[in-house]
Amino acid sequence: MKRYSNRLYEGLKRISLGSAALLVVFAAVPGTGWAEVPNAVAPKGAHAGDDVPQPIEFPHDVHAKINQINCMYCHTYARRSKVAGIPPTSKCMGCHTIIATDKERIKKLTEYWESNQSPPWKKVHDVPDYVHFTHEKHLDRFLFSNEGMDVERVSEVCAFCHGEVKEMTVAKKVKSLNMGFCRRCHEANDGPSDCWKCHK
Amino acid sequence: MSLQNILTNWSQYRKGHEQGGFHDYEHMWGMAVDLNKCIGCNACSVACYAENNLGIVGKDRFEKGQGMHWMRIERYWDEPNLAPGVSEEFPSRGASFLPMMCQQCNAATCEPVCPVAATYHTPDGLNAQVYNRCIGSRYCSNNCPYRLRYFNFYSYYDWSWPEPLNMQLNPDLSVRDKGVMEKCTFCVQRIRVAKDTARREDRKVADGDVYPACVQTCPTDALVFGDMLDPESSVTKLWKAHQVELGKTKQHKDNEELRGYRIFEGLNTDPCVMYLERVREVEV
Amino acid sequence: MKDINEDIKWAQINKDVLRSMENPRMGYWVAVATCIAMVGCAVLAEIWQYRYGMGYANLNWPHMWDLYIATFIFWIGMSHSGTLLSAILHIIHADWRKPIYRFAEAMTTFSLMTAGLFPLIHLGRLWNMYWVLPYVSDRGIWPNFRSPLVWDAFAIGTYLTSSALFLFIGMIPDLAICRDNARGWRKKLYIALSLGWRGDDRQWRNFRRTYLLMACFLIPLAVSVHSIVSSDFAMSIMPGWHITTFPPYFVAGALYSGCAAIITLFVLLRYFFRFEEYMTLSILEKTCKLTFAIAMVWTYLNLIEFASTWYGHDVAAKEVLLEKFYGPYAPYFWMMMFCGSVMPFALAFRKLRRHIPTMFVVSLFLNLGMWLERWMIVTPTLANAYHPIAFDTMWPSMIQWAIVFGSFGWFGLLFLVFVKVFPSVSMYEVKEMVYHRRTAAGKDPEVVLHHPHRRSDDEPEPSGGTPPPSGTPGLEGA
Amino acid sequence: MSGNDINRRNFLKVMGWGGAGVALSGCDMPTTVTLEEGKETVVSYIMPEEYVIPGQGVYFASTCQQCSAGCGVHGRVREGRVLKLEGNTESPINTGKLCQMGQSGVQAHYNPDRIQKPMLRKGGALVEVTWEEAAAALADKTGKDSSLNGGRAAWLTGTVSGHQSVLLQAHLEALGSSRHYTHEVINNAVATQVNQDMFGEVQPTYHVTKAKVVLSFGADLVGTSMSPVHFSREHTKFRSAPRGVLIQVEPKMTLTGGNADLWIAAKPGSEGVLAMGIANELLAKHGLSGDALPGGLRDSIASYNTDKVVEITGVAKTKIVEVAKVLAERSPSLVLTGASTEAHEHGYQSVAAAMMLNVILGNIGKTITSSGEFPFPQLTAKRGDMKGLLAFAEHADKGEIDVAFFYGVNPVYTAPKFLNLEQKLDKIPFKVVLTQFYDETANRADLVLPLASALEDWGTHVPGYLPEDKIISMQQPLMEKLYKETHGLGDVLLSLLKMRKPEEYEGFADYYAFLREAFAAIPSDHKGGVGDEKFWMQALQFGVIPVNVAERSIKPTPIEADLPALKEDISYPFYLVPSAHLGLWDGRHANLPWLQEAPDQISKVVWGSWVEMHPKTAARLGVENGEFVRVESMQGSIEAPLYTHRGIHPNAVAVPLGQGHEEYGRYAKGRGVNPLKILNPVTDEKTGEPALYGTRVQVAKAPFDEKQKMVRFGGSETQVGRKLVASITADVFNRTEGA
Repeated sequence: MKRYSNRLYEGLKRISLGSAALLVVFAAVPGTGWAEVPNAVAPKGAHAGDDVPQPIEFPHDVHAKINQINCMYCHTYARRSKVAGIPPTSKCMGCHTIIATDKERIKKLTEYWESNQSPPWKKVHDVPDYVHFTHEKHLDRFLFSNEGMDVERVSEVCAFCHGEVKEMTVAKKVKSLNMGFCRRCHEANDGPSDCWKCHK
Repeated sequence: MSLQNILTNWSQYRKGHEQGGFHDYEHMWGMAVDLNKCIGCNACSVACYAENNLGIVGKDRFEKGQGMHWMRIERYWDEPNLAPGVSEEFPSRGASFLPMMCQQCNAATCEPVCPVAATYHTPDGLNAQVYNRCIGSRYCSNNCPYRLRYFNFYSYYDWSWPEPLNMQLNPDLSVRDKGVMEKCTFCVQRIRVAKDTARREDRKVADGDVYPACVQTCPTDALVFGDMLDPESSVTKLWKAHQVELGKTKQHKDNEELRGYRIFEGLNTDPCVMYLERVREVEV
Repeated sequence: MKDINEDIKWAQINKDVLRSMENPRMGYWVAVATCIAMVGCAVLAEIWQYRYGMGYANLNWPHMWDLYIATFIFWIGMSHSGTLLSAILHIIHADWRKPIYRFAEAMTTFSLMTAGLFPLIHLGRLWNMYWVLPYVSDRGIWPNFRSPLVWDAFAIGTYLTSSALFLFIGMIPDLAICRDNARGWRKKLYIALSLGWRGDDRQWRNFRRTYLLMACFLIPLAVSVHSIVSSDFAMSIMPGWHITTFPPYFVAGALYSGCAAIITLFVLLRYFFRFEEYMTLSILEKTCKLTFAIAMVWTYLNLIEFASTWYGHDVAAKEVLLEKFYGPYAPYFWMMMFCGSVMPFALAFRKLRRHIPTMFVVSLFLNLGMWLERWMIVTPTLANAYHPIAFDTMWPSMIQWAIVFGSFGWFGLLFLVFVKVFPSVSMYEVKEMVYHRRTAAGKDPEVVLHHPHRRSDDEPEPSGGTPPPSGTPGLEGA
Repeated sequence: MSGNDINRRNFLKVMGWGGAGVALSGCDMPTTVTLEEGKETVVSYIMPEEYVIPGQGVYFASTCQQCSAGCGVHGRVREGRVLKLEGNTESPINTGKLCQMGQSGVQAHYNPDRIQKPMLRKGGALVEVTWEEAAAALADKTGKDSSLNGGRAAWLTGTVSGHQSVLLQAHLEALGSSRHYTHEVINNAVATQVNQDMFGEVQPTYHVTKAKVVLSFGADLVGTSMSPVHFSREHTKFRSAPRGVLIQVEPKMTLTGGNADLWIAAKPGSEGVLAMGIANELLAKHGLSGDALPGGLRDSIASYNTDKVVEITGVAKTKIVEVAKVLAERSPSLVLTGASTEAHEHGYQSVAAAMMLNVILGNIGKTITSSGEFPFPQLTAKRGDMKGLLAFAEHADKGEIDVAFFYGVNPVYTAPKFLNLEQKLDKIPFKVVLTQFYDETANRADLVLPLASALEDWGTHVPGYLPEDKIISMQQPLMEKLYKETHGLGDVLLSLLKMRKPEEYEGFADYYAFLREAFAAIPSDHKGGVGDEKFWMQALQFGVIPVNVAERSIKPTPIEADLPALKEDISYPFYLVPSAHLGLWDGRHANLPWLQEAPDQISKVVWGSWVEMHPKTAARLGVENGEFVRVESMQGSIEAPLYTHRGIHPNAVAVPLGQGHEEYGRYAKGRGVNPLKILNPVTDEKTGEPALYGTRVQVAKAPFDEKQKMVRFGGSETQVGRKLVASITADVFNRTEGA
């Protein structure tokens, strides 16, 4: 019902949208990955993250790029929960009791496995504690419920926020993941704008 | 909160008053509190502490009036409607207990006064408080006739949860630092989970899918919670049965003996919590 | 009775005023040190509060606001006097204002600078204070334009800018005089500030026009500022706050406290800077009369408020009123009524009006009364609002007192710096006044000009009813 | 000691995804924005369980151990941490609900003052030792090769039930001792004795919901009764239309009293007389039959004419008449008793008189039925009382005890001063205290064994009060142990048993193994036709095991009540009411900050002790709210701030239990006073149970003590005319909602 359309609101909306759009144009840094996910506008912006040394230098490139393993094969909770989860060691060992057991990194992993400890991974991508972010819903929107999108191409969706992890060994933060980043994407993709959707 | 939110909420508020009721809401979470059942045992209050990471302030600060009881049980000795009772030697009809949580007013007085719009109305009909937007002007609390907003006068995190008590903290909502206003949220973190689950299962949130911590633990079922837009929910039925409606400053009932009322209704805050009058047998 | 000695030489005026800016005596430094010490107390208190939380101010549930907001209104109120004297009286051609409006205007600016600190001090998260301002960010969030606190931010910001500008603009001709008599850093300062004032016709014409325009702009602004401040309360639904008459009540209170403060400072300046020639008893008397009139308006509005609460049958509001009358805060309430409504009758008596020590003491009481008024607006309502479970009596802690105390130091410090850096009596306007008085008395205005080297083509041409552009001659006079 | 690793369930290490991040929020202090990459560690699963999804809570069933009511709980577990407890909907005790004490179970678990290592007394001081050393000391003192004369070993415990109780009995048996003393301050020992004598069973089932009137002589049903949550559930049904009437007679308003339709303050100790008076009214005026009563009893009832009763009890005649009338008119009813009636010198008779009303009113078989024959008597609750402590103290004093084990009790705190327990404890050469917290008793122990919390331990429980549906309640660990060097009660008992009878118990690796075996041994007719494994899994899943009970009926044998006149004492004019506190209970929860900060339901006091007194009495003594008073008995005195309200008899002075700890952690220590300390050595004549409410005291103004001052919640005691709690009459309620 548009009977109560608010002129002031419309006007202000136009102005704010206009300025936001301008901002987006300015903020866009050419050269960052433009994933061509259907029905989606990839978020723009880049961030120069620190190199985070991990207990085991996990090669994402070998797994995701060379061996073409689906991201969700290991980060299996992403589709079911708010967190994507670090794969359990048992999952690693599923392959690595046979594959590449002579590699230094695998030996280290086996050591952890045998001593019944999990490697002390360091967190790379984090949002503040007052932010409620759920992987499940984002994957649903851009992947599972997204017409014309192939589940095999999940890494392109992941790349929205995590960058081209395929090209990295250990993950590095390449998107700012701050409120502006989130909100620009929400605006472009008709995400919710209600504060309590993301803040807790 | 964006400008859009401010303006849409404002127009919705106006709309609600012109048309009687709210049309664009996804849900309208509401409650009914049966004072006939409530025994004043305080379980709800402690459950709230457990669920919502409420800080323990300690004796001195409690004395100063800086306690953080989002859900509080008030106890009064008088019962104006039955008998004055003041001159009596004993309170022969017992005490009057009143659980007070945020009334989630539809025309919340706290919302328009916040300078940074940290408190606003959600499409769920909830009166939201965005902690990380709050700058601590405390105007909202001043303007709440129910006094249901609590301010973090200190960094409770520094001493309220000595290790390992901090391991009990609920990661589904933040631990508020000093300078932030907070209040009952109807356990929005639980509502969020219920909505996610319902969505995953491709259905609507059903009555009974979600309870705030106080409702879930209430030993006497005095608290009823649900979606007031769902005609089948128990809370809607209760409101209907007691002929209490949203968007009114005075209820007009066919049967004046029905127990439902809202506290400070006349102030036009339009609260989403209905109380049912306490009952006493006066023939003994 | 004369406002001013019309035989006073223009050169003498310059001399007297410029003298007041020189060679601070021991007493001055003691005053400065005292003020700094007071500010120091406040800073320490604020650091503590910032670091450990607002709880140390004894704020609580339900007393979320207390002295900070009360003192904020007090200072905002004080700022209205300058506008009253310089703008309103300017427009209505009450030229007795001329010797005293400068410091009143300075008072406006400085009390605003003090007042503006309080909403910030009282914030729980001071470091995010800029969120009340609308600015474009990619987070796409805006302040809540419905909130009176946001209006406050705009109103105070505008008022502070305008009144500072007004003060500055009005000072330009005098700054030129200072420039011509200064050496060292002062010279550089005045050169910069006097904006190349030469005192020629065009400059005077533009100056007058600007000044009048700003005066016209300031009057509604001042009224609106305090109306907006009053809406912090009037827009709420709390009993004792939600009152329709609050805007005029606040404006009257503001003018009242401003006038009282003018009397205080008048006496101090007159005494310490030996400005007896300019700040005459006659002017004091006029100020006192004005104050008395405003006091009566204020009293009337007070009574109206009580009556409307009493007969309005708003039970909660009535209870708050009774609580003010009889409750724990009653001594302060009655003290406010005494200071605000009974004390001003001292101003009704000519004898007392002309007795400077009495006026000094009375003005202090009036100020106290007005400060108490603000406290009695904020606190009793919070103590006895709707919900009885939250009834509570709260007394501010040392942290709050220290910050309130320190704010007086801060104001004093600003004022002390001002009187030594800028002329606290408007030289050119006093000259104008002398000129008019002489003309009116039928004396020759030329005599007081006393400038032997004046070139005839520079001579201002007084014509018709317009006052002569003055100022230029004074440059040479000192 | 065997390790009690979490069996069959591979918990994620404490902390993990989303778990570590409970740092400051809503809280971007300019200096504390902590979003740097690579600072926080995340722990991944080694072997995930299917049902565990990081970021989502999983619920496990267990049993609440905060009091002996045995409510079923669901623990919400996320990332390996238990975050919150909810009621277990499967449990007939609490049907999904919990009280505040139950909610605080997590604080007992995460309490910062838990003992993390065993402590052994060496050279006069307790020092931390390893379990090996502790076990060696135990074996040395209690093992089969030790010099211990087994018959001189004793256990002093709180209420115990289930398989822990079985193991405990086994341990005593292995020692050759029969010294199991049970001790609870909040008990109903006198009432159970009357039940036994009158109905032939200790605890019949009460059907509050079936009653139209409940006349309660001090039974704090919804507060500090045997099963607070259960009776709160019943209360709800009882109060739904058609609405039952609750009449409460007691000296000090309890939570139940606060909800009564009629609250009557009888002179403390005169409740029995009031019951007789009501009986007299019923028989004489309402024509009820007293045929079931023995003739002597009928005669003595007849001697209590209403005027006499008014004189003795101080209750207005109209009220006695009204109560009798409503009881006669609305049947069935239910008459119950609580501590304020039981714990007097002649408590037994008072209770007997009250229960006799049930016979007159024909409630037996209607609202009071037999609880049936519980098929596993060895699992039923061993109820504690004060008598047990008295016996223990006496035997210790006589030097009959060489080794004493303490579990679930804190006798040094709960023993009245007259008992002189500290000295008597010193006569026991070796005292072993099994506890989670360093309390007053641990302070005097020779060996302190740190227990795992209730949320880390295995167990089975049979609630002390069983409703119609009988159950055994399961307790299982909800998370990995916080401290490696703590052990569950069952494991400790097994270790002790292995020291005495290794041949029998060596086969059990731990208590879990014992429980599995015990479950396998349950006769199959109790297993609902499922196999052992499934039965076990069901028990874990639902948290309760339904038990079939053989039915029984009650044939009451009324007891003659011989009620002596109340003695007046001029120098000690007041009765001390050491009222139980729903929250701190008998003091065991004083170390839980949530419960300290939760206002008392009636007085609304937090974080301390207070004295309750009628305003009239206070005015007579010249003391005001908030001022300090000294409450003095023959045994000593305590000082606490005063709270006056009308919900107390003018002859009574109430001091709540729970505070006054000298040890017990940061939240409890040095806070308030313990009224148990000043009790007089008065006991119930028939049962020998100490009469907690029988102490006479005098009261005087005392100097103000800033540290112990009273802090209360709320600025007003009245609604000042606002419509906050509106009330209507039951009449209207039944009319509008009775359909």
